[in-house]
This record gives sequence, structure tokens and C-alpha cells, in this order.
Amino acid sequence: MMLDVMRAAWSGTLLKVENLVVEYGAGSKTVHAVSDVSLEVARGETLGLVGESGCGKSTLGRAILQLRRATSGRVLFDGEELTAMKGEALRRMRRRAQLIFQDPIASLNPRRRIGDIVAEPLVISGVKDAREREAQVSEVLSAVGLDPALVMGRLPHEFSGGQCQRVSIARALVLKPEFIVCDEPVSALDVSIRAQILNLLEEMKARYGLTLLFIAHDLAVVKAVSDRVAVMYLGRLCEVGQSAQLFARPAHPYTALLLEAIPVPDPDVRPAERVPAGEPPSPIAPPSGCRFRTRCPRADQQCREEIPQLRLVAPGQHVACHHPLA
Amino acid sequence: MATLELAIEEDVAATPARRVRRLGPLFWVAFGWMVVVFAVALLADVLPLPSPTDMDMLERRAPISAEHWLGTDGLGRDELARLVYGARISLVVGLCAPMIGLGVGGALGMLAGYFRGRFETWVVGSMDVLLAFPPLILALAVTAYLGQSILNLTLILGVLGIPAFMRVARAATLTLARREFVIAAQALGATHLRILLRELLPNVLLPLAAFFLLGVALTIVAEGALSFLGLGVPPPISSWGSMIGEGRESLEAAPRLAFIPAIAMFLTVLSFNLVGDTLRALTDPRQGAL
Amino acid sequence: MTGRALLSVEDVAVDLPTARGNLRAVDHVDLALAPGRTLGIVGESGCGKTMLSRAILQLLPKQAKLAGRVMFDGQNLARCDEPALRKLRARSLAVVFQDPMTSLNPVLTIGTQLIETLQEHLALDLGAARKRSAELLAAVGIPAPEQRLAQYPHQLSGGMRQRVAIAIALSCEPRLLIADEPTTALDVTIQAQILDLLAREQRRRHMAMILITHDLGVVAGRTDEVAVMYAGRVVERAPTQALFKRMQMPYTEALLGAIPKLDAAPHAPLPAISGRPPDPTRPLAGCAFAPRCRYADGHCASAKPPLSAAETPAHHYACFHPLRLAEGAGA
Amino acid sequence: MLGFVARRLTYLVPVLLAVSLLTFLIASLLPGDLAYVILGDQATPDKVEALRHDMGLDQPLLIRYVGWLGHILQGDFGRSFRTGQTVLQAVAERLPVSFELMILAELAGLLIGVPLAIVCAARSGGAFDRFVTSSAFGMLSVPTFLSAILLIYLFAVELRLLPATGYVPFAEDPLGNLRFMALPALTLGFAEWPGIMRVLRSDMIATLQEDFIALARAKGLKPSRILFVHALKPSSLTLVTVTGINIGRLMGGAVIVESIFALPGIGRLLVGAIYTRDLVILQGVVLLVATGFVIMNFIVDMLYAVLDPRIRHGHA
Repeated sequence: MMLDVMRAAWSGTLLKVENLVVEYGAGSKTVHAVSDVSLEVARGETLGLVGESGCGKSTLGRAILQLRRATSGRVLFDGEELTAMKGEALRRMRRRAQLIFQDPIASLNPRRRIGDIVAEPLVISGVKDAREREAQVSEVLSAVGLDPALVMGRLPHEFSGGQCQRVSIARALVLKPEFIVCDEPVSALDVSIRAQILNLLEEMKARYGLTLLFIAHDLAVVKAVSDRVAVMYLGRLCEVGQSAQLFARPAHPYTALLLEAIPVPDPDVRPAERVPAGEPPSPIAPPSGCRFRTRCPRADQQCREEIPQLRLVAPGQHVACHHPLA
Repeated sequence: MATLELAIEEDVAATPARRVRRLGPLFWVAFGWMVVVFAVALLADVLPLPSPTDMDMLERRAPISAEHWLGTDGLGRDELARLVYGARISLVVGLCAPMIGLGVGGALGMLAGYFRGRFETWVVGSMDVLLAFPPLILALAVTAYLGQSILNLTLILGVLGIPAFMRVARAATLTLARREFVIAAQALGATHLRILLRELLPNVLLPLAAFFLLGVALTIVAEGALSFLGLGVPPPISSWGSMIGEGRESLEAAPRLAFIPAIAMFLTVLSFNLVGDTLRALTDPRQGAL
Repeated sequence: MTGRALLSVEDVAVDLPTARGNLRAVDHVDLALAPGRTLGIVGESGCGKTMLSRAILQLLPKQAKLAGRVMFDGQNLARCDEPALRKLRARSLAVVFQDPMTSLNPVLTIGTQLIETLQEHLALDLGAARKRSAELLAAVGIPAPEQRLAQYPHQLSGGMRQRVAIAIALSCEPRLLIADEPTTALDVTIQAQILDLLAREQRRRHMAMILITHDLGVVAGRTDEVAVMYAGRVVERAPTQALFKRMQMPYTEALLGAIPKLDAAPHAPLPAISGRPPDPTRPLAGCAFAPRCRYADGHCASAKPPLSAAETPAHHYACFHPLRLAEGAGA
Repeated sequence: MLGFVARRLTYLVPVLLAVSLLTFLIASLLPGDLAYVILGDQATPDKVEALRHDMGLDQPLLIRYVGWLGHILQGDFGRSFRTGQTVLQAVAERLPVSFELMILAELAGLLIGVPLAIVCAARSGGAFDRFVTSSAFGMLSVPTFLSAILLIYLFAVELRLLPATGYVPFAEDPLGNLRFMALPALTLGFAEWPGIMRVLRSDMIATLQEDFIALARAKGLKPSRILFVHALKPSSLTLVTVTGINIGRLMGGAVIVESIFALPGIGRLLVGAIYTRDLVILQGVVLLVATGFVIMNFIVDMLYAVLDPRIRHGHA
């Protein structure tokens, strides 16, 4: 009994997104970037968020951190409603939730030294003592595998992409946040560097007890780090499930298509002979009903008329499809 | 642990890859000329020069002599003294007016590029209105009403420079504000003021500084043009523009009276252009300096 | 092999002068490709694979220096003058670049860009060229091809733009198509479509094809042979099956190992290669991979391993300590 | 495309209103009352007051502005109190001169600048490119009034080939007209070509490094087609914008050049109005010039859209 209570507290929900909608104007038209997305992230878990470019996954990540204001819906972080917060309160909350970007070089100010960049979060959060700041910066730089003495006085352009990404991770970690949104953190990196950074993220997660939202377009990368995976298509969630299960038995035709399309580095695995044609429609005028129906071999009249809702198809696996795969 | 091994393996190159950019001898010649003009203008009162406004009707258009190193002008005034004091006007107006543009235009541009929205529309719109007036014509019109004085001239030329500085600052801010390090600062809870001053300003300042030097060159030319037409600094104060204008009357008798200040002006403008352009090239994001 | 090769690259080196010194982008590379075959060139960014393809196409930047021979159908392309090259281009040698957004001219219509190629090489009149353009667009899977001719590149999606680029490349029935990272800028579902399209057209037209990519997964199922490049050199070259089954070069092994596998358990640490590729302006005396290689010893740091033959036919590698056959596959 | 034109047109209205307001404010708020100017030496406070009342100068600013704008919208820009000529008459008389001057100057600038830019871009880094680029840089630092007196000195004083000052209308004596126009147009053209050359050259060099140029070469197209069709069109976008901005500089330059060469154009009208403190003419001319400039820029914007289909279709 006691154990159960403790486990419940430990595995309690850290982040809860409820019916989040993000829309913004582009000229005279409206982009439906995120439409009615609900999800939960438990404390200590990594949720992978997968989708093709333009599906709204980055917008969702930024809307969670209130870097882009939602049109409607709520974001609850540790029980507090971020979407209702403003000014100083929001700024204080931000220290607990951080962000890592895709482009490691663009995410560092080219005219500031690495030491200043990593110390900036401490300055903003009011750590006045310069020596204490330096101690913390040294600690976190060592943690991400950089030699503080060698690195702190240099400018970002003196480093490679992989090293810059380490600096970004150090900056995100220096305030000891609970939650980090990783927005395609490895897609700009080469294969050999990518593996280093993925391993580092896993290590840091264990060391600092982090909860991660890991956004990527590469299913294999997402699987390598995630406990659960959410698949997004054109602003809506298609499928959410335990990663091993979701990859073994995808229930949504889109998840299946994504899996099939991944090139496998094995000459005996012949690539799928015929990948269905078609491309994602524009988020300015998404299709009615199920948004995937224009490319789905199983689509019928119902898919045209009714928006499918996420429902449980197997333990721990939700799918938004009228005709899920067996 | 794999990561710790990396700290040794993937260390940074032993010597930082400093961008060694050769500025070239021309840059330094131009810079040297700028220093000379500055020095002469600053020390004009100390230098052993005759008064630039004392007329000597007996010695009109006197040739070059030991007494008058560059001769005298149509009213018998010492050409060298007028040239040196003219440098003062060129520099005072040329430096002060772009300061106004830099301060006001730079701030407006950064704010517009960072906050976007209605504020940006207003700023850009009002700059468009200001730009609708051909600059020299507006300057002429305003001096006609305000009256000729160095202060008025500086103010007008300064205001006319605002739109250009606004454009440079706004363009730089727009591209920077979309960069992820600015979003990272927002995610850290940095205030707008902090982002503007600590993240954006250091990056916007260099292109603005380079443009400032080009602005100095443009202002010297504009002041020269107004004075040339007799609508710039009020006589008898000497300015290179008015000296060229006066020299034009005696182009056949003593072309030197027009050409000496012309050469001084050309060299100064060229120097500012050259130094500014070199700096601009260094800070051009296309060259990968950012 | 060389006797019936359509393309053979012989001892090609490309040097680029940069502000930081001379950059050896391609370091004495030998390759051969028979008609109708597909060669994959794999490497990480900066390994020289794109410069190699530009050297084959004779499209190097003006300041680059090219050494060695590029033999195409018995002709040394490096010695050809501009008019001779122009005759060969499009009809014999065609190319598809990485990003269709930048490789199509934004201010010309798709029709113009297709028709000009056809008119330049095939002496078609405007009507015939237009008709043929529409057929080509249909062949690469573009719906409503007639209407597309009047459209500009920005009016199409990324995948459609890449299809247009392929249609242009195929327009004069080339004998060799070089696809330089043709799917890197595209999404994974579109990537599969484009790779399929390329494979289909390659078979149908019996073209030779060079597929350049950073993704071992892309070459695995779609090429006959693979060359792996590192720091400007080809470090391993083999028929595709042999390469994946019996790889000899530790770099190839490490590259394959670093890719996350779909069938691996979640949170399994990846076998990462430490360090990063060497600075190409400061060439190393020994094997360029030695500083990152777990098998390296003093010899590797002082001498460059030559490209030597393995036990399996047509398999070459450049390493003093090749992986033992038993270990090769299971990295 | 129509939507684009409409959007730009609706933007013109507030800009033009603001331009008129600014012109009015400059003329009204700054010291130097019209009544004093008209009365000159005979100004006594009583007389000034009476005249101010007659002219409506004692009314609130806003009412005066609305009244003034109302007159302008009916085509009444006012009348010079010195010559009795209306502003429109004065401008109409001089406009052809300025217009001819500006067109000839821009033509001279383009004829020198564009071919040089293309040759330099095609052979960038070569000796010719370096020579032309540095001369252009030097020319940029020569103010208009400087090259004007240089040209006068050379062609009129030393060589005595062309007249330094004077004007005959084109209709009366076409050849004579061009002889009088040659030096002024060359002066302005000299100021124009370096800008044109630099902008087009650097854009062309950038364009020539684009992937689509590499593809055009890989397609085996003729170098001339690559240069003129594939490279020139996308590179000329900035040039068009710069030409638009240049119109303003050209108008300013025309003021100086017309004064130096004694051409009876708008510029001289303006300078004359300033010397004689003819504020009505001044105000009217400034407003007309600014309006013309705004409309010119609008036309340039449209031209930009014609050249760049991405703008036309509302992208970017």
C-alpha cells in the first residue's frame, strides 16, 4: 500500500496538455498548426513526439513552454496552469522547464563567450555571486563532457556543431530544471556525432532526474530515447503508446507508413516496393474529418465526415483512427 | 563513461581559429587620412594660421607663397586657413548628424524588429513618409524656413538619416530575433530589455557602426552640397562646400580655388567610405562573420 | 573491370584554397562504374563526397584545383573544353542536387527550365519540346503536368520540386545520373517515394547511377556497390552485400553502429564514435581515422594505409587493422 | 497579382496623407510667417495682423490644413505672391526639363553600369573587375557638384566642346537641346553608375554561386543563356529597388545640377523659391515632388513583382 502511494507520487503527471489549439495568421489565411492536442508526460519519463516537417510538432513544443501563445486549451505544469500565467510568475516557472534546439550554432549568441552563455540563466534567476556562478558553470560543462578551463573563454564559432550542442545542453541544465523540450536536437548533426549527443542526453536525464519531451522526425532516433511515443500528423495526434509496443504493432496507418519508409541499413531488407504516393496537405486548409484520409488506403466516407478521437486499442496504446490496423 | 573520454578526445583545436583578416594597406592609408583630418580640425585654433575670415582686398586670388601656403581666395582670405576651418565644419556636421540617426534610427529599428506587430507597422510607415521626400530637397526646404546655422543643418541632416539607420537596425534585428539563441533567452525567462541589450545589441552594433561611417561620408557630401548652393553654413564661416561654390566663380582664372577643397573633400569622403565598407564586409552575415 | 567501365575516376584529387590554408577536399580517389550499375557513395558532411561528384561533373568552384583523370566513355572529362563538355552534359551526364528549392531557378517557370534543356540538346521545336516536357513530368509522377509547365518552383511542394529536378535530369536520356543527396532535404515518406522513383527510372532506362548520401540505410537496399568516404579518401569500397556482411574498415563499422536501430531496445546506449573528423586544412600524417579508432596504434598515426584488396572479390579497404571476418557483421 | 496591387494601393493613401500633413506642418510650424515674408520691410504689427487675417493664418492649424488639402484635392496648389504664377503652371513649365534630365541621367547610369556589372561578375576577381570595382568605389565618393565643376572645367573651360550653361527646348532645336543637356546628364549619370554597377555585380556574383546555376551548367546550356536568362533576371531584383530609391537621390542631384548648369527645371524653381522666400511655391513644389516620388516607388514595387514570381504570388 505504502509502496503504491510512493510510486503514484513518483510517477505522477508532470505535464498535462489539454485540448491545445495553436493557430496563427499567414497573410490573410490561418495556419492550423496544432489542433486539439491532449497529452500527458509523467515525471521522469521521456515522451517522443514524431512527425514530418510542418506537422506542428515544434509549434506544440514551443506552445508548451509558452514561447508561442496557444489559441485555446490549457497547459498544466506540475499542477499549475502555464497558459494562464504572465509576467514575473511565468518567468519564474520557466526556470523549471527548458528548451534545446535543432541548430546548435544558431542557438548560441555568436558574440558572447561560452562561459557567459552558460552563466546567463543563473544571472537571470538572480544568482549574484560571480564565484558561485562560475562554480556551477564549470560543473555543468564538465557534466556535458567539455573542459571548462579550455572552453569558457571562447566564442561559439570556434566549436563544431556537436560541441555547440553540448554547450546548449549545459545552458539548459545549469538551473537544474525538471523538464526539457528537446526540439530535434540531433537532426542537424552527423551520424557519428548524433550518437554521442543521444547518449549524453540519456546520461544527463539519469543524472539530473529529468523529464523529456523529445521532438524528432526520425523514428529510430525517437525510439532510442523514449519511453512512450506520440505520432503527429498535420496538427493532430494520430497515435500515442509505449514505444516498444507502438513500433512492433502500429495501430495507425500513418505510423505504419512512417515505419515502412525508414531506410534500413541492411541489404537483405528490400525497401518497400511501393510507398503510397501523395504528400501532406497544407496546414492552411487541412482535410475534413481525419486529416490523414487523403493519403490513407483505408479511408472511407466516415473518415471524411468524422474527426477520429484518441481511444484505447491496447493497454497503453491510444489511436485516433476509425479503422485501426489489427 | 563514453562522455568523459570525449573531453580528452574531442578537445578544441589548440590555438583558437582566429579569423585573421587582412585589412590591406589601402584601409590604413584611409584611416591615416582620417586621423590627419581629425587632428587638423581639432588643433585649428592652436596652429599658426592666419584668420580664415580676414579679408585682404589687395591680395585677391594671390598665388601660392610663403605667406599664404595655398594662396588666397576671391576675397583675399587665406585658403589654407579656410580649408582647415572647413574641415571642422565637415567633421562636426558629418559626425554629429549621423549620431542622431544612429541613436534614434537604431533604437527604433531594433524595437520594431524585435516587437513586430503594430509598433513595427507604425515605425516603418512613418519612415516611409520621411523617405517620400528626396533628402536634399527636404533639407533645402527646412533650412529655408529654419534659417541657416550649423545647429539647424546638423539637426536636419540627422533626422534625414534616421530611416536608413532604422532599416539597417531592423533588418539585422529581424534576422537575429528569429535565431534560436533569442528564443533560448526567452525560455530562460529573460526580460525584453535584457534580450535587447545583452543578446541583440552586441550583434546589431557592428553593422550599425559600419553604416555610421558610410553615413558620415554621405553627410559630408550633403553638407557640402547645401553649402555649395549657399544654403548650408552661413557665411563668412568657411566650409568645403561653400569654398568649392565660391571657387566655381573663378574656374577660369584660378581653378585651384575650387579644386583644392574638392580634393580634400573627396579624400575624406573616400576614406570614410573605404573604412566603412571594409567594416561592413567584415560584419556581413553572408561572409559568415556572424 | 576498367575495360568496360562507363565512368572511371583515376587518382582524382581536389584542392580548395581557403583563408585557413589549402583544403584537400578529395584525396586521390579511384572509382569505376559499369553501364547500368548503381554506386553508392557514403560519408559524413565534409568528407568530400560532394566535391568528388562536382569533380566528375566538371562543376568545381573556379578556384578549385583538380588533379587526376575522370574517364567517361573513353574521354577524359578533365581535359575537355567547355563546348565539348556542353555536348556531353544532359545527354550523357546528368545530375540531381540535394535541395530542389535552390537547384531550380526561382524566376523561371518549370516549363522553361525543362524545354530549354530539350531544345539545347535534342533540336526539338517548341511544340514538340512542350509535349515531351509534359510527358516527362507525367513519367516522374506529377499530376496535371500540362498545368505545371506554367508554374514556378515555389508553387510546388518540396517532393514535387525534386520530381521536377529528376524530370530535367532524365530529359535527354543520360547514361549516367549523379544524385547528390537527393532526399536529404525531404521528409521520410517523400524520401522513400523519390528513391523508388530514381530506382525505377534507373532500371527502365538502363542508366548508371551514383547515389551520394550520408545514410547507410539509403544505399543498403538500392545500390550494387558502395564506397565509404572519410576525410577526402575512399576508405572502403565493395559490392553492397559484401560491405554490409564483411566490412573490414573500423570506420564503416562505427558508422553503421552509430545509427539507432528500430529493433533495438529503448534506452540502449549507442556505440558512439568519439571525437570528430579531422580539420581538412591540416592533413594528418597517418590514417585520418586513427585518432577516433579503437584499434589504432603507433603505425596508424605515422603511415597512411593504402587501399588494398580484401579476400572477397572487388572489395578494397584502407586499414592496417581490418576487422576480422567473424566480427565484421555484428558491430 | 490584383490583390497585391490593391494592397499596395491602399497603403499609398495614408502615406500620401502623411506626406501632405508633414509638408504642411513644416511650412506652418517653423518660424518665418508668410505674412512677414510678403510684407517684407513694410511690416508693421497692424498690417501683419490684417494680412494674417485675410489669409486665414490666424485660424487653428487643423482647419487650415483641411482647407489647404481641400484646395489641393481640387488641383489648387496656390499662387506665387511674387510672380503671380500658380504652382501648377510653374511646375508644368519646368517639369519637362527635369524629366528629360533625369531620364537621360538614369539611361547614362544604366548604360555604363549594367554592362560593366555583367562583365565584372562573369570574370570576378580578374584585373578588369578589380579596376572597375575600385573606380566605382572612387566615383561613389565624388559628390555631384564636384563632378559637375570637373566636367565644366574639362569640356567647357579647357576643351570648349560643350556649353557650360544654358538651355533650349527640345522642340525648338533637338540637337542644341542635347548639347546643353549632355554635361548635366553626364554629371548625374556619373553619380548613378557606381551604385548600379556595385549592386548588380554583387548580386550576380551571389547568384552565380547558386545551385540552380550549377544545374543550368550541368544541363549543358550555353554560357550566354546562363548569364542572361538564368543569372541576370534573379539578380536584377535589388537593382530595381535601388533604382527606385535612386529617384530620390536623382531629384536631389537635379537640384544641384540644374543650378550649376542654369537649366530651367524644378530644381531651379525650388532653389529660386528659397532665395526669394516664395513659400507658396516652395510648399507646393515639395508636396508635388514627394507625391511623384511616392508614386514612382509604387511603380518600382510593381516592377519588382513582375520580375519575381514569388512576390507576385504572395510568398516571402
